[in-house]
Amino acid sequence: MIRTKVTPTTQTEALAEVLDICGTNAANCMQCGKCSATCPASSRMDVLPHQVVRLLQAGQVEKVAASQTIWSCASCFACSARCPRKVDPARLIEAVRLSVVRKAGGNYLKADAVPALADEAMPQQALVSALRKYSK
Amino acid sequence: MKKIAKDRLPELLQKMAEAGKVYAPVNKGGKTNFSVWQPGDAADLTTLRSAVPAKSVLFPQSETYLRFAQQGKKLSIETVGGEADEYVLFGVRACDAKSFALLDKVFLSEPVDQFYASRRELGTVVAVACREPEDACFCRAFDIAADAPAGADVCVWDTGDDLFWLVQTEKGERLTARLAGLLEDAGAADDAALPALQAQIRAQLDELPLAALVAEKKHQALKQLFDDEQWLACSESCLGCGTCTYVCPTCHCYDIQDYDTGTGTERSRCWDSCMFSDFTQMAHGNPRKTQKERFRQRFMHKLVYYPNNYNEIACVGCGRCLEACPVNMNIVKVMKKIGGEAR
Amino acid sequence: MLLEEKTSQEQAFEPLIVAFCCNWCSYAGADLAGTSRLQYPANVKIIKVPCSCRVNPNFVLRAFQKGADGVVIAGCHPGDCHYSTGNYFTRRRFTLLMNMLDFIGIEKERFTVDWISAAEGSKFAAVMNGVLEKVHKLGPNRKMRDKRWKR
Amino acid sequence: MEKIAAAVRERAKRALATGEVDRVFAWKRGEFWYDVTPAVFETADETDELLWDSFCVANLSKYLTGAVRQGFKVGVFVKGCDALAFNQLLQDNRISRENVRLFGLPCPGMVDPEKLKKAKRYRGVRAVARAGDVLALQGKHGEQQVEAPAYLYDKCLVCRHPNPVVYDELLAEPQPVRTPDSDRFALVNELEAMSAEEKFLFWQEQFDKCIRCNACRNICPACSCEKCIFDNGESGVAAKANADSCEEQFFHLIRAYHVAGRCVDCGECSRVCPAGIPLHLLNRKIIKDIQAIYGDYEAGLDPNVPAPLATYRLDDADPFDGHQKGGKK
Amino acid sequence: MQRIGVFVCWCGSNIAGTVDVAQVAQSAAAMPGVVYAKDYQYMCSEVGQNMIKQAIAEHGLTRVVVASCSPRMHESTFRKTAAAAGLNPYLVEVANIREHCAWIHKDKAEGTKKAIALTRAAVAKATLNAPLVAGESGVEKRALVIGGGIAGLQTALDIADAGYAVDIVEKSPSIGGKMAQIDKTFPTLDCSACILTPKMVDAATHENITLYTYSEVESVSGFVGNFEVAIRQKARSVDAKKCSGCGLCAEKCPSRKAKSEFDEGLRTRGAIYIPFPQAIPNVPVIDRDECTYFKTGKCGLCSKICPASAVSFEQADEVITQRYGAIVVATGFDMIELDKFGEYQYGQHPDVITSLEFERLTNAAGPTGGKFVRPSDHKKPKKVVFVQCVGSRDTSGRGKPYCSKICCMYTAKHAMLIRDKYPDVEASVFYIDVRTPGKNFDEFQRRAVEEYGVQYIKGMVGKIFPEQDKLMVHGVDALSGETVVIDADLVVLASATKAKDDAEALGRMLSISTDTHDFFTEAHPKLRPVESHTAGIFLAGACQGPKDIPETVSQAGAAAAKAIGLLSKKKLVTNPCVTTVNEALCSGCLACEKICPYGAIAAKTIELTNNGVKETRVVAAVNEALCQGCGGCTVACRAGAIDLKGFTNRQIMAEVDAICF
Repeated sequence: MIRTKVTPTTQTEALAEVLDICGTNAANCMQCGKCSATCPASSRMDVLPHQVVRLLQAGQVEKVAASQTIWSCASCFACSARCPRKVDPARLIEAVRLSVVRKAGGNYLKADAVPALADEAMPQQALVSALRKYSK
Repeated sequence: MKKIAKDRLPELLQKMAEAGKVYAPVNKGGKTNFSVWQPGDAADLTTLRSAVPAKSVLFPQSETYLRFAQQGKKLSIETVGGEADEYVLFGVRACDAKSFALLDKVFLSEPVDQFYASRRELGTVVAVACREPEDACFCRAFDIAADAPAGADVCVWDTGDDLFWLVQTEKGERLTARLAGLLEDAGAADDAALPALQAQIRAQLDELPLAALVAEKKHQALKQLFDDEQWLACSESCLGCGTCTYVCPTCHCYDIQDYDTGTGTERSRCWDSCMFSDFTQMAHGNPRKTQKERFRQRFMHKLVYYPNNYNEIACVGCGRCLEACPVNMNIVKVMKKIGGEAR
Repeated sequence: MLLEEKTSQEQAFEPLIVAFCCNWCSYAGADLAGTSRLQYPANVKIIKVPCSCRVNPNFVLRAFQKGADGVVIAGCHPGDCHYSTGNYFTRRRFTLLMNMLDFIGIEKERFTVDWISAAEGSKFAAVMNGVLEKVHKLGPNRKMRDKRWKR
Repeated sequence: MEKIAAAVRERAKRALATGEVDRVFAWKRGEFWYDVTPAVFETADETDELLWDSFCVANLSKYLTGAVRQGFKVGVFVKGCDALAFNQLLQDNRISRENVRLFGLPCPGMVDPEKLKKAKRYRGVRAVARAGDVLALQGKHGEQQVEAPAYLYDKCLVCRHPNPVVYDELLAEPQPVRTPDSDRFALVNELEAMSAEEKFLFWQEQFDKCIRCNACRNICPACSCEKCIFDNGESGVAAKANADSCEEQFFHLIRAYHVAGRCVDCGECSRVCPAGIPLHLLNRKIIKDIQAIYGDYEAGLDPNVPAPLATYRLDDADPFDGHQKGGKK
Repeated sequence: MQRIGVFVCWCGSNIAGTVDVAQVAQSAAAMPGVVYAKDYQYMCSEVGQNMIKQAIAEHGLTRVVVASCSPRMHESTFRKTAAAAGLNPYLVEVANIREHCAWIHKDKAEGTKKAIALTRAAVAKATLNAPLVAGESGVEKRALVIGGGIAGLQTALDIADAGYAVDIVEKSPSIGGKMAQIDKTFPTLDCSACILTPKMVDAATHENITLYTYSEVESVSGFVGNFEVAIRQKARSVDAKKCSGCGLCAEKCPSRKAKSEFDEGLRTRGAIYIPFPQAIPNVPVIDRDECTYFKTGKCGLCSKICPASAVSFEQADEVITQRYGAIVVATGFDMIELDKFGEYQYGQHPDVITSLEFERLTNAAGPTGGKFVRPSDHKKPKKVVFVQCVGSRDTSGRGKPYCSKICCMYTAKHAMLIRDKYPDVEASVFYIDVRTPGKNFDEFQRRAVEEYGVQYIKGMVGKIFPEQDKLMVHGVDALSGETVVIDADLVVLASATKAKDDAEALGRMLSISTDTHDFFTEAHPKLRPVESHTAGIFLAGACQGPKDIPETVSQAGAAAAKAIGLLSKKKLVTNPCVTTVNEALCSGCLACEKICPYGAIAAKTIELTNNGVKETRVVAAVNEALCQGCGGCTVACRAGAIDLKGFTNRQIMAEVDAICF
C-alpha cells in the first residue's frame, strides 16, 4: 500500500449533505473513543465509530461510505447516550448510510409498499430501532 | 324671536360649523365639556354644567403662544396662539356667560391680553337658559338670571320640543342671518310660552337650598378680614388640590412655562391654581407658605380684592366648586363664615 | 428635492431604541459585543446606569415621550447583581410597569427587560436584534409621544 | 344610623372634655343635605355640629399627618377604608400610632348624590335619613323611601372592609361585606381583553379630560409625599400644563406606579375626579397583578408586612427570562 | 452655562474606520455648552492627554467629554488627566463610540450618526455633572479566611505573619481539607501529611490566628475594610477547653454505623469521633444525627467514661460576630457524584472506586493500614485499570465541560506508586489526552510510562461488566483502532472536580459572583485573578476553579498579599457616587431604607420650624461609607428626595432627551 500525504478538504459537499441529514456537529468530537468502547457491534466494524467521526471531521465521507461499519451499526444508540460531547455518532453513521442509499437510485419506499415487503422474520428490535432512527 | 325644533339641532350646528368652528357641550368619556363640534357629535343641553367651565374656550387651559429658536447668533421668534377666525360658542349657561364679563375686566383692561381679546372678538356666544337648576346653584345671589342669560349674543330656551332663539346683539344678528334657512319665526303662542317657561325656572330657583344666600361685598377693613380667625378653621379641611380653581369660571391665574423642543423653545401659558404649593413660587420660595394662606388668597381674591378693583364679586354661583370639591369645602361656606356675616 | 428626501426618509422607518444597561453586567456585555465585533443595528443607543435598579420608570416613559420606539433595560442575571439584590427589585418593578404599559395600550413588545451578563456579548447582540425586529414589525410608536419634541 | 351618630358625637365630646385628645377629626354638616365637610374639633362645645350620616365619605386619616407632627394627641373617626388608609400612612411613617386615638365606625356604604340625581330622586330633597339599607329622602313634599344599595358609591358596592381593620374602639356593630372580592376586577378584566389600540384609545379619551387639578393625588392616602415630584420644578417631570396629552398619561401612570403596592383601593381618586376618570382602574390593575404574581397582599391590612415593591423573593416570577444563563437552573 | 470641551478619539482606525471623527467633532462643537471640540488619533496617549489638559487651561473648560472607547477602559485615565489640569475628575464624561458604535456598525454614515448621538448624550449629562469628592473610611485590621484547607491555611499564615489578626472558619471539625486525605503529592511524591501537618500546627499555634472549626459563615454585611460577619460555631458537644484529646470516647462509642468522611466512606467511625489522627483541633465531635443519646436519650457512654468530663450534650450553637477588613474565600472543591455514569458500575461494584478513595486505600493510615487490597474481598489486585476524564470535558450534561486539571497527574502518580511498590501488578490508564503542563509534570508522567511500565491507552472505557471476581473493562485503543477488553481486579475512576454545593449560596451572602459551574468568578481572568468583583473579598484555591496544590498555594499567597495590602492601609477612599437625601423633600417613609442592600440608610429625626410652627420630622440619612451607589433607593423614593451623585435623575433624563434628539 502506498500512503500519500493527504491534506483533507474538510468542507466537501458530501460532508455537508451528511451533516445536513443528521444535524449533529462532528467537530464537537475530541476523539475519546468512548463510542467505540461502548459499541456492541464494534467487533464487526472495519472502521470504529470514533474513526468514523474522525474521517467525517476530515471530510472523507467516501471512506466511511465504503466501510462495512455503516451496515454493521445496529442503531442501538449506546454511543450517542454515552458520548460526552453530544456528537451522536449513531446519527452520523445513519446519515452516511442514508446518503449512500439515496445515491443508489433514489428509490424511496412508499408507505403502501411496506406491508408487501414486510418480513415476518424481521426482528421487532429492528423495527423499533428504525423508528428511533427516523424520529428526530 | 326665532325657533327651531329641538331634533334639528344637529342641522343647526352643522350649518354653523360650515362658516367656522363651533364650540358646544359634548359628552366625551362620560363628561360633558365644551369642545369643537364635529359632525356626529351630540350637543348636550341636558347636563346643567360642563365639568370645565366655558371659560376654557376663551382662555384655554394651556396655550402655546411663542416659539423661538436660536441658530448660531440668530434668534427667530414667532408669535402663535389666540384665535384667527370667527367661531361660535354654543350652549353657554347664564353663569358662564356672566363669567365672561368678569374675565373681560381683567383681560381686556390694559395691558390687553391679545389672545383673550382675539377670542372674545371673533366668538359669537349663544347662551342657553337653565331648565333645571340644581341644589348647588346660587347664581341668583349675584343677580344672574338663569332664566334669561345676559351677556350673550343669542339666547336660547329649551322648551322640550323646540329651541327658542332670541337675538341679543348685532353679532347674534349676523349669526342668525346665516342660519336663516333653518330658524323659523316664532309664533304668538311661543311668545306667550316663553315668559311662562321663565317663570317656571324662577320658581325652581326659589326652591333651591341656597336661594336665600346674599352675596354682599365685604365691608370690613382689609386687615380685619385678612386676619379673620375663620380662615384657619375653613382651610383645615382643604386638601390643596386645584379642583375649585380649575372648575371655576372666574379664576383666571396662569403660569408661564418654557418647553425645550430639542430644536427650539415653545412658550406656553396654562391655568394655575393659588391652592397649589408652588403657586407664585419665586427664587426665595413661596410667599404663601401654608394652605391657610393659599386658601385665604383664593377667597380674598374672589370676595375682596376683585370687588375692590371692579366693584363686583368674582363669583357667578355656578356651583361647580360645591360639587367638585373632594371634601365639600366651598365659597358658600366661606362667604358665610368670613367677616362675621350671619347665616 | 429636499422635501422628497425627507419623505423618503420618513418612509424608511428607523426605530430608536433606548437601552439602559447596568455598568457591571450588561454594559460590559455590550462592550464585549463590540470587542467581538458582533453586529447589531445602530438604532440601539445605550445609557449607562450603575445597576438596573437605578432605572426609574420615569426614564422609560420619558424615552417613549421623546420618541423612543422601544426601551430596553438590561441588568445582571438575578442572583448575580453586583449590588446583591438590585435586580430583584428591578424584576418586580418592571414586571408591574410592563403590565401597566400593556394595560394602557403600549404594546408589550416595545418594552424589554433582559438579563445579560458581562460574558454574554452574543446575547446582548441577539437581544438587541430581537428588539429591533419586534419594534420594526410594530412600526413607529406614536403613543405617549410628546408632539412638541421634534426629532 | 342616627343612633350611632349620637354615640359618635358623645364620644368626641368626652374625648375632648376629658383631655384624652387635643383635637378630634370628624365630619361637619354643610349647606345642604349631601354637603358634609371634614372638620377639626378642638373643644367639647363644638361637637354638636359633628355628624355621622350617609355622606361622610371623605377620609379623615390623611389630615392626621400635620397634626401628629405638631405633637398633638388626636382622635379620629375611621370607616373601613379610612382604617386601611391609616395603616398605609403608618407604614409610610407619616403618622405615629401612639398619638392617635382611633374610633372605628363600621360603614354601611356611602351614598352617591350623583346617583340620586341621575335617578331623578334628587329634586327637592332636604335631608336623608337612613336605617340599615333603607334611605328616607325627606323633602318639602314628604318622604320617600328607597333602597340604599342602588345609590351607594360604586366603590362602596365592592368594599372588602366595611369594618375598620384597626381601631382603639369600635362605635357600632360590624357590617357585612356586600360582594365577593373578585367583583372588584371585572372592569380591569374587560380592559385587559381589549387590543392595544382599543386600550390606548380608551385611556386617551379618559386622560384627555384630565385638568391636572391634582384632586386624585391630594385625596390619596398613599400620596403623602412632603412634596410631590410633579410639584417640584427641580425634578424635571413637573408639569402644570397639559400642553401635550402625553403629560397626563405620564402623570397618571407614574402616580399609579408610585402607589403600586400601597394603594388601599379606597376608590377616592375616582370619586373626587371632577373629570370622571376611572383612575382606580389603574390601581386595581396593579393590585390584581400583585396578587397574581406575588401572592396575597393587601395594602393597609398590616403595616408591618413589607410592601411588594419594598421586598423580593429569589424565586419571584421572571417574565423577562426568555433564555436561561449557561447551565444554571 | 458650562464651557464644555469635546475630545473625539480615532483610536487609530478602530473608531476612525467606521466613524467620521471629524464630523463628530464638528457636530459636537454646535452642541449646547460646547466651546471646544477636537479629534485626535489616540486621546489616551500622552500627547492626547496633554491636548486635553491644554484645552482645559486655554479655554477655561468646566466640563470634559471624551468620545472614545468604553469608559470601563479609559474613564479613569481621562479623569486623572482632568484632575492633573485642575478640574474635578468627576466632571469628565466618556461617550463610548468604540465598543458601542464603531466596532459593531459597518456603515460609516450610520456609525457617525450614532457616535454624534452618543456624544450628545455625554455632553448633556456632563452639563449636569457636579464636582464630587471621594470620602474616606477606616480599615478593620483583621482578616477572615473562609475554608481551612491548604489554600486557607497558607493565606492565613501569610496574613498572620504580616502581623494582622486572622480568623479561619472551617466547616468540618478539623482543618486540613482535601490535602489531608491525600497520600502522596505529585510530582515529587512526598508524603502529603508530612508537609501539611506542620502548616496545620503553625496555624493552630500562631498568635495572630484564631480557628473556628465546625463553623460556618452565617451572614455578611458591610463593605471593604468594614465587613461584619456572623459565624455560627456548631455545637461540638465536647468542651474543647476540658478535652485532652485522649480519644477514649471515640474508641468506646458503641455506634459504629457512620461512614468516615475522611476515609471517603471506606470505613466507619463512631458517633463521637476525631476525623483523623492529626486533626486540629484534636477534640472529638458528636455527630448528633448518629448518636444514640441524641436519638433516643439513652447511652451517654462517652460522657461517663470521659476522664475530663468534657462531653457536653447540652452545648448549643454559638454565633460569633466579628468585624473584618478583608475576606479571603478558600472553600475548595468536591468531586462530582457518579450516579449518572452507570456504565462504570460505580456504587454497584465495590471494586470500582474513585481516585480519592484510592488515596485513602493506599495510605498507611488508611482503612487498610496501607495494605493494597481491593474492597470487595480484601485480596491484592493483579490488574488495575484507571479511567480518566470521568465526567470531565463532558458537555452532555452528565459531567462538567471543563478539564479538572489534576487528574492526569494524580492518575500517573497512582499508577506509578502501584508499579513501584508492587511490580507484579499491571496498571493501565485510559485517557483522552494527557495534559501535563507544569514544572516537572510531563517528565513525571513519562516516567510512569517509560520507567514504571504503566500502560497508557488513548481511548475511553465504554462499559464495565463484572464477571466472576473480575471486572471486564471494555475500552478502545483509538490509536490502533482496536477495541480492548481488560479483566481488571480494581478500577479507579478519576471523577471530575466541582465547586462546593453551597458555593453559590455563599457567593450570594458575600455578594460575589459565581460562574455557570458555581466556581467563584475572579475580577479579571488575567489581571485580577485572586480578587472577586467585590472589593475586599479575595479568592484562593480550587473554589475559583480546578487547581493543584502548588497552584493553590501560590494563589493563596497572592490572595494574602492582596489582603495584606488592603489591611495595611490607614484609610480607604470611598466611591463618591453615593446617594444623598434632600431633607426638604424627604417624607421619611423610608422606602429607601427597606431596599438598601448595605444598610446604608437610616432614619434621622430633624427639628425644623415650618412657617413658625415647630415640627419634628423623620427623614432618611445616608451613611456614605456604606453606600455603594447602586441607586435602587432613588427609584423607591417617589418624591425624588434621594438621588445618586454621578447618576442623578436629571442627568439620566438629560441623556434620554439627548439620545432621542
